[in-house]
Amino acid sequence: MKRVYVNEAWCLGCHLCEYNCAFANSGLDDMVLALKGRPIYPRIHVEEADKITYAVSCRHCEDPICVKSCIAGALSKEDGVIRIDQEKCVGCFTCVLVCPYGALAPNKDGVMQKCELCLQNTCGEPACVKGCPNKAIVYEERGEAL
Amino acid sequence: MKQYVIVGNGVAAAGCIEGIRGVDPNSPITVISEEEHAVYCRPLISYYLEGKTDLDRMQYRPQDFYEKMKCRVMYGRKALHIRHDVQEVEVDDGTRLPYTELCLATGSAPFVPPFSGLDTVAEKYSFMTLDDALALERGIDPTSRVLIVGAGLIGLKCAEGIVERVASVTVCDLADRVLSSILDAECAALMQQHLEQHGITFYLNDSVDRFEGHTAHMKSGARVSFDVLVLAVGVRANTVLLKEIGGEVDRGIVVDERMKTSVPGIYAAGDCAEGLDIALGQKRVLAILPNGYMQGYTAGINMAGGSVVFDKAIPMNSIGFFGLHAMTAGVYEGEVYEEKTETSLKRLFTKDDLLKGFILIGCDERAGIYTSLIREKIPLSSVNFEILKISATTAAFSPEIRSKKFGGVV
Amino acid sequence: MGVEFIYPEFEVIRNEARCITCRVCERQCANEVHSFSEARGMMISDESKCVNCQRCVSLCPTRALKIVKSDCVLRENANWQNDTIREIYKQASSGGVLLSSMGNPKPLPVYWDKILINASQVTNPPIDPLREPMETRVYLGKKPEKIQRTADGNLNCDLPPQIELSMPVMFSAMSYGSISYNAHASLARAASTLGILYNTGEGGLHEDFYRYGSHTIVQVASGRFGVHEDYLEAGAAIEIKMGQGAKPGIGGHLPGAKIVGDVSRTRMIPEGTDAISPAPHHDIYSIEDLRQLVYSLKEATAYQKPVIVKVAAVHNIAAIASGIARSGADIIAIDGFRGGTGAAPTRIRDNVGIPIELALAAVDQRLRDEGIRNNISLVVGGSIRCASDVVKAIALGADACYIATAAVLALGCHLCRTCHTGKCNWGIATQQPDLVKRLNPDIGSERLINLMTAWRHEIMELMGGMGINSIEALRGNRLMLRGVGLNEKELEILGISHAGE
Amino acid sequence: MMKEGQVRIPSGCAIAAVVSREGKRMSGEMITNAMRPMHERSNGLGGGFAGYGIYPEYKDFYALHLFFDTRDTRKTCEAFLKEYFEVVHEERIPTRKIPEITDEPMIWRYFVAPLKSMLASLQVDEKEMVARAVMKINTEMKGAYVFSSGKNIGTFKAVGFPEDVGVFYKVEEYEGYSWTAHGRYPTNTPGWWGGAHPFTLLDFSVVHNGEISSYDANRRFIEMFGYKCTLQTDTEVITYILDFLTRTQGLTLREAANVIAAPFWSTIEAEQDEAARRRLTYLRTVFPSLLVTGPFSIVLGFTGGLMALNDRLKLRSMVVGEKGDKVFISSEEAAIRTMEPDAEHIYAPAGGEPVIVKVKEGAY
Repeated sequence: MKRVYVNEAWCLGCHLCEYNCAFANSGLDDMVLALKGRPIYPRIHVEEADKITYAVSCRHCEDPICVKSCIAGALSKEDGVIRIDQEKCVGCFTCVLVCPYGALAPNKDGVMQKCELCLQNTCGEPACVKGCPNKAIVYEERGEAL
Repeated sequence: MKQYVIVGNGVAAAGCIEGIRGVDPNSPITVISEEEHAVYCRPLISYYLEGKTDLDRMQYRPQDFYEKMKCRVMYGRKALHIRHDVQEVEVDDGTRLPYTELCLATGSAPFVPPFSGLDTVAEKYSFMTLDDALALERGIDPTSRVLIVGAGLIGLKCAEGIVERVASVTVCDLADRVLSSILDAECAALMQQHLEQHGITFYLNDSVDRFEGHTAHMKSGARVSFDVLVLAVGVRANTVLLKEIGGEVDRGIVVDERMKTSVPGIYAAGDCAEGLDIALGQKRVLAILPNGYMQGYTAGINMAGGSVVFDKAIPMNSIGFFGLHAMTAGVYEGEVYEEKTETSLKRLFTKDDLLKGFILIGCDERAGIYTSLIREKIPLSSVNFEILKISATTAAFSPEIRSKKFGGVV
Repeated sequence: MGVEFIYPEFEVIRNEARCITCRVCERQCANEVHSFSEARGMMISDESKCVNCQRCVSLCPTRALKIVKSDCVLRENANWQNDTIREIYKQASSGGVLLSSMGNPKPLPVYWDKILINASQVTNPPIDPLREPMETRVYLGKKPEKIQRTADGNLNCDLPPQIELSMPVMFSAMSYGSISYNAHASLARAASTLGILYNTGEGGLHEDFYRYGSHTIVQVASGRFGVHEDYLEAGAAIEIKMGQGAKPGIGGHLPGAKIVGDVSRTRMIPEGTDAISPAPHHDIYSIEDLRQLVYSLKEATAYQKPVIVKVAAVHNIAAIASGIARSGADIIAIDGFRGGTGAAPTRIRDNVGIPIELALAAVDQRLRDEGIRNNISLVVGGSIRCASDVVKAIALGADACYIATAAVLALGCHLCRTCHTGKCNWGIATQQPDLVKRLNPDIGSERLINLMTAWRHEIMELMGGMGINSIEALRGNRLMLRGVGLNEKELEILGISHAGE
Repeated sequence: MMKEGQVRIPSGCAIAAVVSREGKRMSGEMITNAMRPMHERSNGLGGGFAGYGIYPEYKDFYALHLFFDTRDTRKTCEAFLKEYFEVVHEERIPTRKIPEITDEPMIWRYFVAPLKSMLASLQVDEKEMVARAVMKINTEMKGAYVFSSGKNIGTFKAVGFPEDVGVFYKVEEYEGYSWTAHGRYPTNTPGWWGGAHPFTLLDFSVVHNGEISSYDANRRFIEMFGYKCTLQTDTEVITYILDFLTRTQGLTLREAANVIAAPFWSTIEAEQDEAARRRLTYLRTVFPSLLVTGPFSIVLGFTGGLMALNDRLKLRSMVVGEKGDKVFISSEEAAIRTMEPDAEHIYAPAGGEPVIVKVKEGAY
């Protein structure tokens, strides 16, 4: 299955992926309108530590602990993609507590959101990948589960 | 062909069904469901009262779940006994269900202490099941003064769920603090303060001496007037089915890492089961949802002939009230790293080069990274703990671990 | 401020209506032009630091930025132009030699633009490269003067060492140190995929790139940095660098600050020491000394590697080339005065040397007049900008072209011409790890491959138009060229007729 | 307008040739007639013939055919010739006055042998000396032009249609074992007698139909070796290339063909025979500047045979046929049918595939 992978060596820490993600999932076709003057709630997050930067989004685990832990049955796995039904989510944060990648976070209304590989928006391919200026983020197949 | 019988229809049962079907797509599964509802998650009942969900959205699985899983569900039925010698379950409608593999996912039941004068209280409720919540909903109105006995997870979620719908909510508990099973005094105080700001009144370190109609006489001498009483003192695992046939039962039904009980062919999962808590290093009932599902799933796979172990159980809780989230995991022993602000608190407990537990209040970002340190028993010497203390980030892991986590498929 | 103040050359224009304060500009500017003002809740700029590299412009997701030339100018004066006056101010302030990077930007004649290419009409058919084979392969190296036969009468097919190129373009010398590891990786990978060669420059060959050796020219320059036996053996050819078009007659100077880590190890000099390449090779003070070095290198590599001698195009280039052709060298590389550099004194870059077009024409004709053109291959560089430049160069008589500026442009260079500061925001002319990583060789090599593939297509189109289906038939085919707006002397040197003749 | 030598002349053309493998001599009438059906391929600005074996009585002497503008030029040239050669016979070449051919120059032939003393002092062989003399006359002696210079071979050419040129020169009166013919369609010249084809050097004669795109690359290369491309025609440069490759470099005709119409690299790489692959690679690598591109079909005449060759894309027509001991080559099959209505095995050789016909050893 194709997943989003990030190569630390090429991540510039520019945070464009976060903005592209927030824009792609805004439902708007104007980035300025979507993002100007307000905090953003991206589904990808740039991890930064001493000289290291890389972006993290949902790994779409083979054995997704978030899905198994969701009290509302809002998280599910369809064709390998971990989806969230935001209507069902009650904002209990159990998924935040269990995800070992820190890939889930609430939106501005406290409802959980996560990377769904831009399958639910009009982007066509993951916006973080498309917009990464250094191809640090790629969308590709990397073989079987460990 | 196998014949599976699952007693109970909660999340552990759903996990069990999905586990079985992962291995065995066809053998019949029969579920005995005491409740008249398709599987839902009990913690949702407070969110229901709060209006954050509704009966439709509460469904844990899609409508066609049982159909797709080829399950027969006997709604409103209770399993009376296990005929172990003939491998049958005796149901209260007289049916005898033969099984080759049986899973007990019987959950727990509220424990009600023998308060004196309880029988004088007209409007009294438990808060375990959806039916309890629906009954409570019918019993309250905007003028109701509600007394909740028990300041644990259930009592407080109930308080949160109804506080906007009633005149007042008072919570009392014998313990000296809220959420005493998961929070220490300081953390509990922070949470209590937050709850009080949202209109909840507490009587702590105090308990009801006796009820008199609409009045609760507290041991401290205080009197609390109420219209509606909710009893949320505690729960007990439903273990009798196994106990009566001589299976090993402690606080719950004792299971191994494959969720097998001491009786061949019988498995147990969920709140009724007592498995290994790897944080504590002992068996105990971990009545939390993720464990319930994973135990059920593990049981299901093993019942169907697969082989998996579930050896990652740790206590963990994410509980939020009015937007303030408390997350806890593991055990609180060893050295403490602490960070505090007026509205947040972080405590990390480390011992023997491991993260043993944590309490996070109001600082929940990427908490799962801490949880994974406990679950995976990652030596702290292999990570940059100084960075981790400040924020939960995988950047603190070694390049090798990072590469494995993010380059491989997990 | 005061007399030393020079108004910034560029202005950063930020469209506030578009800026979403994502701070990409701030994070991407090594010159620290941009910053976020908490107090004002907006991005602000210090344009005095701006070099107009356009990194921020390119990465701004809402196109909120542009860099424009400042219109704060001195009174117009055709003689004392603004740049001239600024330079005087700078020197009056610093007392130093002015430094510049990349190629000569002055409006001197570009002869390529005054040469036009022929096409077939009626009497002979153009060839469609999409339908017919169109060959761009060339072999560089000395060709035997007379064929030999073995005792049984068969041809003796042994040849002196040759370089095979899939197309007549190579990446010319840029040292590891002057450009980054990732830039070298991009060039090496692209050259290998394309079937052409890149050139180490004088900074040695990083151990990681030995595996691209069959597509590498290893350079031996006056500083002899990084030269050892394995290095010479590693490449497909060895280039002796006598001069460089951007700075004929002077050596090089890579500041100690850039001699760090791998750069120091690859150059085989201690960290932090300045790498100074002398103006001359101190073992070559005349043509016969060059011959000795050519043969020393051939001896060292068992006569298996062609030796290239690279010189800057200077006034008597034809005579110099003739001397080189007789020195035993296999290939002459000539670098014209518009060639790029990582750093050169401005006055030298802008005033020394001659255009490559004239040098090439003169050298090719001279070697033919002497009957030795087939004894040596001719490679030219110094601002070959596009496929038609290549075609014109080949038709004037070159065997192949060297490109470097075009290659770094493909890698992202925006020609801000401040390589000498070492803070290249595009990750090319820098050794700062956070900047170097901005050039992902996956992208870099792909873009180089794209560029060369496009050029190759264009070369084939142009050849097809002329009815030529192999690059060999284009080489020295000056009849395919016509001049426009050139005087008799220029036409005579170029050996071409005027358009209409 | 400028004529050949002052400007590069591209042109289209008709070619024809015939050779007897048995060395049987044929009258020039047949080749003259062969050109008639290809009238449309010429435009009256040049035609010519080369016959091999036509001077049996002078076969050991170089037969120099010259055009002169004036009597003075002839005298000067003859003086020059006599400095270097023994002239055993000299005469006007017989012609017929016909209305189709006008403005003829003085047309002479000389049968000569290089003076031994000169050979010794110049340290060159006979052929080289003849070649140098030809180059010298053609480049330095204004108004004189050598248009045939081999042994036992004669070239006859003029401004006009080829069939008329044949009549003009009484070609039917000569008998040769091999003939080539050419009709010309130059595109930007007034036509000049010397510019007509065949183009010859020593016993090489070339008739060519095409316009090569590699011209200047070839010219500038070959001129490094003493050749002077005074006419600036394709035919001239191809003749010099063949002379250089075979006489100076010692390549066989087939090897020479592999240089000027080298196989594509892809073809070379697909070659199964390792030795052949090496040879072809070697030839392309060593003589890249002698690759001839653009359309051409040529017939090279030489003592004892013919070679026909098309450009490697076969951009010009050329067919080959045979009957008995005769082999026919022509731009069009019609020409072959004129020479031999029952010609057999007519085929169009592939681009770059040389057709080499040799006359039986000793029969010429």
